[in-house]
Amino acid sequence: MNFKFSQDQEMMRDSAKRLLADLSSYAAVHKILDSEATHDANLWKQMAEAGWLSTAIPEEYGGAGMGYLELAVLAEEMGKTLACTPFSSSIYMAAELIKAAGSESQKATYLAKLAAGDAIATVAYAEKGRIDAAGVQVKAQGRKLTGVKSPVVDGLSADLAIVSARDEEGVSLYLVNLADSKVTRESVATMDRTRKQARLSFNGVDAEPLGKAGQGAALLDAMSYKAAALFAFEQVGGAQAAMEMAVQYAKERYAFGRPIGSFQAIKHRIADMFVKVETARSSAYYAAWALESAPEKLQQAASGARVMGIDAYAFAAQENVQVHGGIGFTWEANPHLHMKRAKHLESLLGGAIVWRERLMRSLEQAA
Amino acid sequence: MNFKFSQDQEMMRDSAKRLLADLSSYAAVHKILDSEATHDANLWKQMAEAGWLSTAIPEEYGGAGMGYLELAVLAEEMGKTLACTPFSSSIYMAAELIKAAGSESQKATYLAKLAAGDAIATVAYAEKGRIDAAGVQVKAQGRKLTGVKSPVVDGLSADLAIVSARDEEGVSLYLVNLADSKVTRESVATMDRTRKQARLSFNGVDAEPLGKAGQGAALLDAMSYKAAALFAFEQVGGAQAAMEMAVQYAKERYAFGRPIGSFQAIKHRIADMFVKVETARSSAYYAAWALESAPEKLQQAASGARVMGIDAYAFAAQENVQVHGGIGFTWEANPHLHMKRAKHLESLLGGAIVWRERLMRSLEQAA
Amino acid sequence: MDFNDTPQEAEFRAEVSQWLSQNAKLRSESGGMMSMFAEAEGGELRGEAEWEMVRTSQAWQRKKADANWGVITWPKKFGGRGGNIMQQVIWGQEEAKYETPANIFMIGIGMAGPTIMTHGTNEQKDRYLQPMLRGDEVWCQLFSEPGAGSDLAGLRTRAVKDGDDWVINGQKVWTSGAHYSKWGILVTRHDPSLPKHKGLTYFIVDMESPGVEVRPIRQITGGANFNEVFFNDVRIPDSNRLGAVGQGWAVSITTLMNERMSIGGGGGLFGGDNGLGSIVALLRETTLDGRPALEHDAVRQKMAEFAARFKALELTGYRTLSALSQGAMPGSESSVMKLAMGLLIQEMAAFIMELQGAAGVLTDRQDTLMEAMWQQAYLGIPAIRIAGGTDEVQRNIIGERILGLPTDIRIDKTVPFNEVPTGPSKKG
Amino acid sequence: MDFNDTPQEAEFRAEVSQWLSQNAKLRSESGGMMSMFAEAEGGELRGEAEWEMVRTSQAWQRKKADANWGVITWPKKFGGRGGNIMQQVIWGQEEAKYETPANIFMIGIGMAGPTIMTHGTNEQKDRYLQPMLRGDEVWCQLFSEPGAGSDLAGLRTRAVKDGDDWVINGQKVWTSGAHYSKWGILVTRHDPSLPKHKGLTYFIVDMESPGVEVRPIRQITGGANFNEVFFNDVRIPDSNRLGAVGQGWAVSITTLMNERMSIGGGGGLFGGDNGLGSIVALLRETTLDGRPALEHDAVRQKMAEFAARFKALELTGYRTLSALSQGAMPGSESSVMKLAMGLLIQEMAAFIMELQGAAGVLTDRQDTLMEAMWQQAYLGIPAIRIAGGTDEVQRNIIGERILGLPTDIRIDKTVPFNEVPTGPSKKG
Repeated sequence: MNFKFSQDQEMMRDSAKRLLADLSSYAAVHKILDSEATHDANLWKQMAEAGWLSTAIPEEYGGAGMGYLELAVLAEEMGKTLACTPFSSSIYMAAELIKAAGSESQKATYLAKLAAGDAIATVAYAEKGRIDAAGVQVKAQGRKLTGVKSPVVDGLSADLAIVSARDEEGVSLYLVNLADSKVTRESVATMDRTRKQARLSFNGVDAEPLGKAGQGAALLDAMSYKAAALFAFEQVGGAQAAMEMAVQYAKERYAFGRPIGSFQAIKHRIADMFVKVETARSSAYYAAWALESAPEKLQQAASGARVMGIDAYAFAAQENVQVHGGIGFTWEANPHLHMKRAKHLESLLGGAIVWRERLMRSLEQAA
Repeated sequence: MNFKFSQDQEMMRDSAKRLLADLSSYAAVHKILDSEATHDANLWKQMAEAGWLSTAIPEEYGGAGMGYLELAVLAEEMGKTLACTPFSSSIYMAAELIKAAGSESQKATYLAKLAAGDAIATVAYAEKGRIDAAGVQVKAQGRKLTGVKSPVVDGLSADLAIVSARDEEGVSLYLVNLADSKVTRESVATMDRTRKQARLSFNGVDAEPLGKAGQGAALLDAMSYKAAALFAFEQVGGAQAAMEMAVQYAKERYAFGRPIGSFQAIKHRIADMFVKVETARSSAYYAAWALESAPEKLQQAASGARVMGIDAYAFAAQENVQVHGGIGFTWEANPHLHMKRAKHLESLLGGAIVWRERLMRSLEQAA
Repeated sequence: MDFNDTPQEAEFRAEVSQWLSQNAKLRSESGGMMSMFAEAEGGELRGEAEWEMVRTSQAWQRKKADANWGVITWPKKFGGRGGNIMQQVIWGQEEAKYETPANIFMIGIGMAGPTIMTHGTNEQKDRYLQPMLRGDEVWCQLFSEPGAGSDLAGLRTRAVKDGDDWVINGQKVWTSGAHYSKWGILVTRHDPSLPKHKGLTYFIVDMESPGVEVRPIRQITGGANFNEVFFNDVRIPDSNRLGAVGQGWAVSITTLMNERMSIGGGGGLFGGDNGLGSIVALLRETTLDGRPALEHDAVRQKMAEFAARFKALELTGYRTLSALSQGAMPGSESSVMKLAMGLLIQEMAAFIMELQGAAGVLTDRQDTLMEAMWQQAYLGIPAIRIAGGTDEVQRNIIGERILGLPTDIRIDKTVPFNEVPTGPSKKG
Repeated sequence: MDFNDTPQEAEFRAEVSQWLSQNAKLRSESGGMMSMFAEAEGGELRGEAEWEMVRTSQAWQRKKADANWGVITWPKKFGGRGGNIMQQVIWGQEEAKYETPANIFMIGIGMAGPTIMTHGTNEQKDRYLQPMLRGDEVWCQLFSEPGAGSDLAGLRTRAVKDGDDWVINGQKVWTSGAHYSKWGILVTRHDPSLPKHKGLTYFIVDMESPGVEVRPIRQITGGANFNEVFFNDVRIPDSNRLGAVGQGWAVSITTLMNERMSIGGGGGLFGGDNGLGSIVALLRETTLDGRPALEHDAVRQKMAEFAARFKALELTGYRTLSALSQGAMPGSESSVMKLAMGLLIQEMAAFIMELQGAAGVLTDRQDTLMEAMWQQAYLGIPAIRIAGGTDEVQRNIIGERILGLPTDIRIDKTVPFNEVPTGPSKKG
C-alpha cells in the first residue's frame, strides 16, 4: 500500500504551484472579481501552454495521455489559488463526456482543440437550477434545440456546449456551437463572480448528437462521479488555503495584548478545520485512486469525497471569515473569495443531500 | 403578555424545591441507582402527601383541580433533581388518558386512587421498542389480552396499566390490573437504572376497555402531546442541573494553575449549554401555556418543546461529563445520572425524528 | 403565563393601530419577510437614492414625533411618550405591518440618546435630544477601530487637549450611516500611558467638522452599509465631551448596554406563529432529486429543526421582555439571541441554497427561491456574527457575566496601554 | 497511489495468514464488529473469569513470541522481528480475522518497552524486555492523578530518596490492568520547589511491593476497566529509576509519543470497504414512524454522512501509515483520529439509539439492535473522549504542534510547583 502521490506527480505539483503563484495570486483573483471578464485569459493561455489541459486526454487525440492522478494534483493547486478559468468545465466535464460518448470523429475533432486550449467547452445540464433528468425541458427536434439552460458555468466564454435535451428517446446529449446566432447568452448574477455563469437560450439552433440517444442522463451521471472526484481536490485545496489564511491571521492579529490564535475559541476552531481538511483530503485521494485504478469503487469513493469536500470547504471558508472579524466581511479582503467559491463548487453537480443519497445507494449495493 | 409563572406558582416551586432538596439529593438518586428498588418509595409517599399527584386532577375525582402550569412547575423541579418516582407514568400519561377517555365510573374509580398515590399506573404502548400504532401486536379478544409489551417504564411498580391492543376495531386501549396472575413482569436492563423498565407479558388477562374501541392510537397520540409538554420541563430542569454542575466544577477544578472555566474551550461549551437550556425553556413555557390555555396551538408548541428539550438535555448532560474529565465517566460521580436520564426521557414517546415530523405537519397545516 | 394582551395592552395596541392605519399603508403579504437583509441589499445605494431614503425616513420620524409616537420609552420631559417597554414592543409589532421606511435612528435614539440622558450636561440634553427624537439629526457610532474590534478598549484614536478644544487624530471603522449623520459618538484615548481602560474619553463629534473624512467599505454582499472614518486634526470643543476625562470606558458601557436593549425580540421574521409558513409553501414547488423537496424527509426534518429553533428564539425574546417589563434590568440575555440567531440563519441559508441545486450559488432573482433572499442572507450573516460583538465575545459574556465563570488571564489590563503587545513585528 | 499490497507486503501477508490459520480459529461473521467496546462490556469481569482472560492472553502472546511474531517492529536484538510498521499493520489486519484474546500488552509492548529501549540502562533492557515480549509480565501505566489529568505535569505523587531506595507516597488513577500487572511505569515528583516540569522523576515499580494498593473504579458503563492505585511508603530501588533524576518529563514524552504510534489505523471497525454494511442491513428491518428506517430519507442521509466520515478516518489512518512507513516521524496526526473518531461514534450511537424508539435507552440484548452494542458504545465514548488526552487537549495539540498557533498564556511553567494555584480554597 502506498497512499501518496508519486515523486513525478509531486514534481508536477511544484511546477503548478510556481505557475499559479505567479499568475493566480489573490490580487489576480480580485481583478477578475471586479471585472466583467469571463475568466483569466492569460492564466488560461499559460495553462494551455504548460500542457495542463491535455493531461488526461489520450495521445491519439492530441493529449498527454497521463492519468487522473495528475489531473487531481492540478485540481488541488487550482483550488488552493482559486484559479479563475474554465478548466473544470472544459476538461473534467466536457472532455470527459466526449471521451466517454464521442464518436471517433468527434473525439478527433474536439479533444485536440480542448487539449490545446483552442476551444473552451462546457456542459449545460441545469434548468432553473434543477439538475435531475426529469427537469430537462429543452427540446431537440430534428437536431435542432429549443429552450433555456440556466445556470451554465463558463457559458459566457465557452465556444462549445454539451447540452442535455429531451427528444423521442428521452434525454440525450447534443453538441452546440455557441457562436451560432440562434444561441443567446446572458450573464446570470452569481455569488462567486470569479466563476461567471450564464443563461443560454437555444432558438432552434443546430445540434450534433453526442452518444446514443436516450443515454443523456446516464452519461451525465457517469461523468458526474469523475468530476466529483476532481472537484473534491479543488475543494480540499480551497479548504486548505482558507485554513492557512486563518492560521496566518491568528498568529499576526493581536487582541487583549496577545495573538488571537492563543485563544482556544480561535485555536480550536482552526483545529476543527484541520480535522475536516485532512479527512476530506484522505477521501479525495481515495476517489482519485478509484478513478484511476478501481472504477468499481468510484461511486462510493467519489460520493464520499464530495460529501467530505463540500463540508470541509464550506466550514473552513466560513470560519476563516469569522476568524478575520470585521475585515473578514469586506470585499477587499480575501476570505470571502473562498466562502463564495465553496458555494460555487457545491452548487455544481448537486449538493451534499444528493451525494449522500448516492453514497447510501452504493452502500446498500455493497451490503 | 406575561411570559412567566405566577407568584403562586413560584411559591409552589419553592416548596417543591425544599421537599426535593431533602429527599432527592444526588446521594438519594445514587441509592436507587444501586438498588433493585423500582422507585424511591419514600419520596413517592411524600409527594403524594404534599398533594403533588392530585395537582391537575379535577376536584370531583379527588384532585386539587389546579392546572397544567402547576404540573409544569413540579416537572421542572423533578427533572432537576432526577426524582426517581413513577410520577410521569402515573400522572402525565395514565391519569391524562383516563381523564380524556374514561367513563364516569372509570374516572371515579381510578383518578382518586392515582391522585392519592394509592395506586400507581403506567401506559404500556411500546412493543420491542416500537411506538407506532402499526407495531401493536398485543391481541384483545373478548376483553382478554395476550402478548408482550416492552419496554414499559414503571411496569415493575405499577398496579395498573393502560395497554394498547389490537381488536376488531383496530387499536384500542385497555385497563389491566398488573397484580393479576395472568400478567408476567420481567425487569429489562436499561441505561438509566434510576427509572426501571419492564417487559410485561399478558397471558389472556382480563382487561377493561378504556375509551371507544378503535380509538387507541388517537387517544395515545393526543396524550403524547400533553405528556411531551410536561416532559419538556423535566428535560429543561435536568439540562439546567447538568449545566450548573458543569459551572460549579469549572470554577473549582484547577489545571495549569487556573480554574478550567477560565479556558474558552470549557467556558464557551458551557455558554452553548446556556443557549440551549434557555431556548428550550422558552419552548417549554410556550407548550405549557398552550396546554393550559390554547389547545389549538398544542401540537406545534409541544412538538417544538420536545425537539428543543431533547437536544438541550442531551447536550448539557453529555458535555457536563466531558467538562468533568476522568471523574465524569465514573459511576460514583453524578454527571452520568443526567446523561442517562436524558436518554431515558428521549426514549419515551419517540425521539426527535418523530417529533420533528410532527412539527412539520403542524407547520404545513398552518401554511 | 399569558400570551395575550392585557386589557391595557390591547387598548394601547388599538390606539397604535388606529394611528398607523391613518398615517401609513399596510404591507403586502410577501413584503415583510426577512427585512433584516433588505438593508444588506439596499446597501448598494449610495448617492441620490440613498439621500432620498434618508429624507423619507426623517419625514416619517418627524410625523411620529408630532403625534407623540417618536420614542415610546423616553421620559416625557425629553419628548418621549413615557411608555413602558411592552408598549414599545407593541408599537414595533404594529408598525411592522405597515410600509414604513428604514429606521436610521437606532444609534441616536437607542444608544446616543440614553447615554446623553445618563452622562450628559443639561446643555447637552437640551441641544441634542429634541432634534434626535424628531429625526432632524442622524447619529452614528465611532467606537471600533481597525486594531480594536472585539478588544474595544484597545482603541488608539488620540485626543489631545489644546486650549478649549480637543484635537482628534485616528481612524474608526464599521460606522453605519456615517455619511449621512450629523453627529457621532466617539471614544478616544487621551492618555496612552495609563492602563487601557483608564485612558479613554468620550465625545460628541460634529461629522461636518473639517478633517473628518468618510469612506465607504464595500462588504461581501456587494453593498456598503459601513464606513471608515478618518480624523485628521479634527477639533472638538470641550463642551462636547460626554462624561469626565478618563471616564470614556464607563460612558461607553452605558451606550453598549442600551445597544443590547434595542436588539429586542427577534419575532416576526417569519410572521410570528405562522412559523416558516411561506418557505414551506415554496418548498412544495421546489424539486430535489426529482421529487418535491417537501416530500423529502431530510428536508422536512431540517425545516422542522429550524422552525423549532426559530420559534424558541422568538419566545426567548418574549420571556426577556416579560422580565424587563416587570422591572428587571437589561442583562446579557441579548447575547443568547444574537449568538443563536446568527448561527441559525447561516445554517438555514446554507441549507436552502443547497436545495436550489445549481442555482444555489446564484444571486439572480429569476432562477432562485424568494428572489435570492437566502443567498443574500448567507452573505449578510458574517457581518451579523461579527459586528456588535462576535460570537466569541457573546460566549464570553454568557460564560462570565451570566454564569459567573472565571475570566481569562489578562495581561493587558494593568500595564500602561503603550506597553501592551500589539503584534509580532511592532512593540507597544 | 496504490491501495493494494506491494509484492513484498503480499508475501508477508501470506506468511502471517498461514501461521494464523494454523494457530487460531477464524472469527464468525458478526464477531469482529466494534471490538473497541467489547472491552467496556467485559469490564464487568473481576475475579476468576478475568484471571482466566489474562492467562489466555498471556498464552497467546507466548505462542506468538515463540514463532517470532511477538512484536513485529521491535529490533531483533530485543527479541522482535525487526519488521516495519506496514508489516505490523498487516499483522493486525490478519489477526483481527481470528478469534484471539484481548490484548493486555499495549502498555508494556507499545509504551514501556520503547521507553526502556530509549532511556533504560543495559541491565534494565536485559531484565524487562524479554518477559514483556513473551507476555510473562504485564505492565501498567501510572501517570494520571486525581488532580492531574489534562495537566499531566501537575502530578503530586512524591518520591523521596532514602539510602539506595526511593520512598513513594501518593495516588494514581485511571490505571488499566493495575490489578493483574507485575510492573508499572510511574512518574513522580522528587522536588516540589522546582518548576513543575523540572521536578519529575520516572520509575519502574513492582506492583507487588508492600504499600501498593489497587482499587477498581466503576465506570458509567457498569464495567471496571480502570483502577486507582495508592502508594503508601512504597520503596523502589534506585536501580529502577528510568532516566536521570529530574528527567521524568522527557522520559514521559517518549512514552506518550509511543502511545500515539499505537493508536493506529482505526480501520476495520465496520469491516473495511463494506462500510456500514451490517448496520444498513439491520436498518432494513427496523421500523421508524411506521416505515422501514432505511426508507426514511433522513436516516439515509445520516447513515451516509456517518459512512463518509468513518471511511475518511480509516483512509486518514492509511495515509499516516504510508508516511510513517516511508520514514516520517510519528507526529500529532493521531490527534485527528482520536478526536474525530470519538465524536463520530458518539453521534452515531446517539442516532442509532434514537432509531430504536422506546428501546433506545435499553441495555437489554433482546429488544435492542445488535444486542445493545450502540448503547454500550454511547456509554463507553465519554471515556474515549477523555482518557489519553481529552478532545480539548487534542485540539490544542493540533493547533499548536501541527499548525504552529501560539500557546495559551501559561502562569504555571516557571514558578516553583508548590506556588502554582490549585483551587479556590487551597494554596500551593
